[in-house]
Amino acid sequence: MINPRFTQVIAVLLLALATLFTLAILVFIIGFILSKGLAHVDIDFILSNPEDMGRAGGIYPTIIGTLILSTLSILIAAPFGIGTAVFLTEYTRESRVTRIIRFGADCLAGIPSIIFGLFGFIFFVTTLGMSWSILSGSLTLAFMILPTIIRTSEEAIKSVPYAYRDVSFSLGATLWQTVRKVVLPNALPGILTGIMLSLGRSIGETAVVIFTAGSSLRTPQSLFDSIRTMSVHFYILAREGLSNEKAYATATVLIISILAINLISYWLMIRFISKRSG
Amino acid sequence: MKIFGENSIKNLLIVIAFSALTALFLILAFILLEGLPFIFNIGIKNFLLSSDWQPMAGKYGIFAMIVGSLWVTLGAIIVGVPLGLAGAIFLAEFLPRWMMRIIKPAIELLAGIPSVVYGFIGVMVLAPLIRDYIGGPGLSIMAASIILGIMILPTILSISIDSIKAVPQSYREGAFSLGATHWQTIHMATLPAAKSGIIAGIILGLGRAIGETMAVIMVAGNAVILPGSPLDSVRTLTANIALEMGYATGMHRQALFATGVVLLLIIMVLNYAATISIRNMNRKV
Amino acid sequence: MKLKIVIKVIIFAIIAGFSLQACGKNKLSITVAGSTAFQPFAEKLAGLYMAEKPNTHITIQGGGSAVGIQSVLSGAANIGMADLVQLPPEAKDLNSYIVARDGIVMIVNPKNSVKNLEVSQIRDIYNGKIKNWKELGGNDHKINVVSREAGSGTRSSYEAIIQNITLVKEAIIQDSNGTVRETVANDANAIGYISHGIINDKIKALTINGVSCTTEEIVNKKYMLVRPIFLLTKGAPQDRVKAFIDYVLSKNGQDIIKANGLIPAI
Amino acid sequence: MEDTVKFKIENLNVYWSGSHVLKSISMDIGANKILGIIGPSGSGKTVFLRTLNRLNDMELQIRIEGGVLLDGKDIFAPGMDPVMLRKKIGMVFALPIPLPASIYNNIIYGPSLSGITNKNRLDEIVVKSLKSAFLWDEVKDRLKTSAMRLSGGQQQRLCLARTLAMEPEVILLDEPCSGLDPISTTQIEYALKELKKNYTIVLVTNNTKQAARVADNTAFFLMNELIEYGPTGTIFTVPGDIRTMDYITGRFG
Repeated sequence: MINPRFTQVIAVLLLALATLFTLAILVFIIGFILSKGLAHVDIDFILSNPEDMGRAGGIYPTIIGTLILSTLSILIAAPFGIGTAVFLTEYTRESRVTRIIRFGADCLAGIPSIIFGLFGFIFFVTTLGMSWSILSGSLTLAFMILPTIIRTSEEAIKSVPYAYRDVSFSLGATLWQTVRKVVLPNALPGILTGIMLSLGRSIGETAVVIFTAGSSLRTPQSLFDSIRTMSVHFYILAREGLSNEKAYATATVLIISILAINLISYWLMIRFISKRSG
Repeated sequence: MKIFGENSIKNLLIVIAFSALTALFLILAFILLEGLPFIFNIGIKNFLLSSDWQPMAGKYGIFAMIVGSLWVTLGAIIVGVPLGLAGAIFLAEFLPRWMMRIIKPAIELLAGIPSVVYGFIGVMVLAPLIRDYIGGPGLSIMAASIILGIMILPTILSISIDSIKAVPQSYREGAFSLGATHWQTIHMATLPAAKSGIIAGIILGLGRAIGETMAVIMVAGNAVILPGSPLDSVRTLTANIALEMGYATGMHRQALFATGVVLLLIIMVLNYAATISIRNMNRKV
Repeated sequence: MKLKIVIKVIIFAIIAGFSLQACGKNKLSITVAGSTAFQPFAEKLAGLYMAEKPNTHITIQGGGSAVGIQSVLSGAANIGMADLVQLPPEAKDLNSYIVARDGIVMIVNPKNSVKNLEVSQIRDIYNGKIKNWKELGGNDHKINVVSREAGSGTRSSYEAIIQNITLVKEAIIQDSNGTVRETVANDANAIGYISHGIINDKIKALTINGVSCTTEEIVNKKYMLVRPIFLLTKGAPQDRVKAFIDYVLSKNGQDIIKANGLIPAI
Repeated sequence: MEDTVKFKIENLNVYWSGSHVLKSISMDIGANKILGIIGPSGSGKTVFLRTLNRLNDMELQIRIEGGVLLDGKDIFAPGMDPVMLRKKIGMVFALPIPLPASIYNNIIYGPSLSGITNKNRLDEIVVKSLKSAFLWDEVKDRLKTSAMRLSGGQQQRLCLARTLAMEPEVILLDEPCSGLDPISTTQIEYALKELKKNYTIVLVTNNTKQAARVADNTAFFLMNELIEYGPTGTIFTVPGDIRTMDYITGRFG
């Protein structure tokens, strides 16, 4: 018989090794991109227009494109997502209807992004005649992030102590007043965490954006203009072999934004937890 | 007046609550309308079981791509599951809470990195390594599997951590009181109790792997063949859609939507499996 | 609560900004869509054209030659870009203008000792009949064939000129000129074909039947792997659309095309 | 009971997901009196209290039969708006539950829902209700600080003040002192005695002695039934039912 203590030591070592390896991958990916890109990122790169298809110049229009597209998709999806969550938790009881709605949201969450891309292309771009535009792109992305927002908002709303609702009702508040003045403000950090997650997903998405928002490298003039996001720009730079330097620099800006978003949502979550327990 | 306000808010919320279902319905309707007639036109057998894909010559067989998707996904599981599971056990059982609080979000950051960045690193770093040290063209099942395995790590990790944490402390105490070591406790008491949660996590990761597009296009090589070894290049269903969508018209475009239908079917089956195993978990605890 | 106000202000600002811009936008707008190969040149030309005529707004979309043809037919775009040797039947009724020509170059890794290929050899490589570089006078290594995705203008033109290609199934498929070039640059045993405009020193261009792909040889019609680049319109071009096409065909426009690596049409 | 009747409860039955949680309760609650409700936990006291302001309406699978008349009007009548009802009937819960906001905002929550926006008027309400709940002196300098930072006893008095701010007619208290120290309890009890001049008070308590100290009338609930109801003096000295006797002398409960 092998000594169980010995087995334990071996097992723990292996487990630790696997964890270290995972962390090493993360460090490597971020380090690799930053080490090659950071040197080429400066204010000029961020604020100037690209020249020669991105071989030279900056990435200003793609930053604007990314900002507008992801913000707009959140603005479209958030009211629907939060509204659905409010309905499911506050306005109805567990029933066949809520189960069907949750099932629908789960199915939607499982659909691969390329399918959203196909759908956005055939529905918004072609059938509705919206062409490749900010509007088509953000609507399609909104479809894509809707389930995430529903789920996280639901969790956040559920975690608001039930007693708050009792208090609010006993003080003569209507259901909607209670939701608006007590439930939502207290669920806000949790809801924001979900929104930040979705924002990260919109920013990182490529296939859907190419299919629905196009890849025009100009600063958009209206919601019906096509745009190019940073992810798409990075993809095109890297794929067309236009400029590896610019590709790394774009990826650097992209990763730093994602990092910032993650930090903000982590901070929100911590604040949320400490507020609830304290 | 006020009562009317409350009611109209409720009605508005009911309408909003059906947005997710409406979205799902719209997506299914448009993909199916565009794809299904094509499948029946050229015949299910010709479409699903032939691996002859030459859209210009009117040959639309996606068998090689179905196999490609499955291979790549299987590879991702082989890479991602042991790492993810080991990491989850270590983080949940052996690390103090405060360290976990730092490391877990760091690992979740992996999930936030855009897939094109993964793909790019696959092309720049991984594929040359495979070509030079193992062989083949580099852009291969192996490269795609490793990249996808890394991409699904965060999913597997966080769900596994949650389900390990959800195992009641009494299970562990039971094992400890019988004189088991920490490791024995884990593999005799904790893991079996967390099993269905972990499986659900793996299935969700699987769904992510099979649905991933950009990273796979970049590293899988996209050849339409039935692969003979992990070093061969393959094309997945998702890659097929994204590669040719820009050019496709008429039959060709319908064929790509039909590819989407097949992809959806595979995902639905996976989701169903995940739901069942999550339900099992809930029943047990 | 303050956050809510900030969010409201941002939303308002975005909407207001856009609607204002949209109102102020009584510009003449032209949408050009299609071939990714010509997209960079179109962007460049459009940029210069707009600098000259500030009241014209030109949007350039990629998507590929087929998209170009489709969107002109449907009216989504005013001008389509296509880089095909043979225009498909649905493009028959469109007005077409050859605005440039583009050479397609066979490329291999610089480490490869092969320098020239006959057309028949190229055909056999891509059909899978020739599998080893040894058969072509090179090292004893398997040939890694790299091609483009079905529907690509470069691939259609390439296959139309070489003729009778049924692509070998093991071929690696890349979805752009750039990635074909990167793949060949990284793989000592690969062969691929790319647009003449993006050759660099990480890969080696082969001569075909002894002729190298240079501007002179293309203009002299000695080099055979050449495809035309079309601008397409539905019906005869009018007003602003005509003005832009005229600009592209003018000496000025053609010089820009030439300066950026394509072969002018005339 | 000889005074004006505020609440008239007639044969009230409540069923909650299959179980019968209030069985045929009938009683009159007099205006400007303190009614103490005693009984072991799980005897239906809280459900009874929450029925009076229809807070149970929100619960799943609840069925209510019988009548509750407030000033002669059935509160379950179709035309009766539960929101308007709750504005008339304030409630303080077992644990102090300040909303996560400032003291000031906690107090004005109810009034502002009723549409009062005038700053001076709201200030007046805050001062008045905090004084009535005997909290004013302790918090007058920090009205803008979070209510979460008050001590437990202060929080519960804040909850009372918050209820008073709505100027209700009835105040329902659900074991308001269960989590409090004796000093805070005394303060609350003192406040209640002062408040009954203007309000009708229903006080559910686990602490029989508290009922004896403050209630005018006392009702004893056991196993979802109203066992005995009468003036406090009578109930605590000559109870009519052996079970009441056993409970108040501490044989069970």
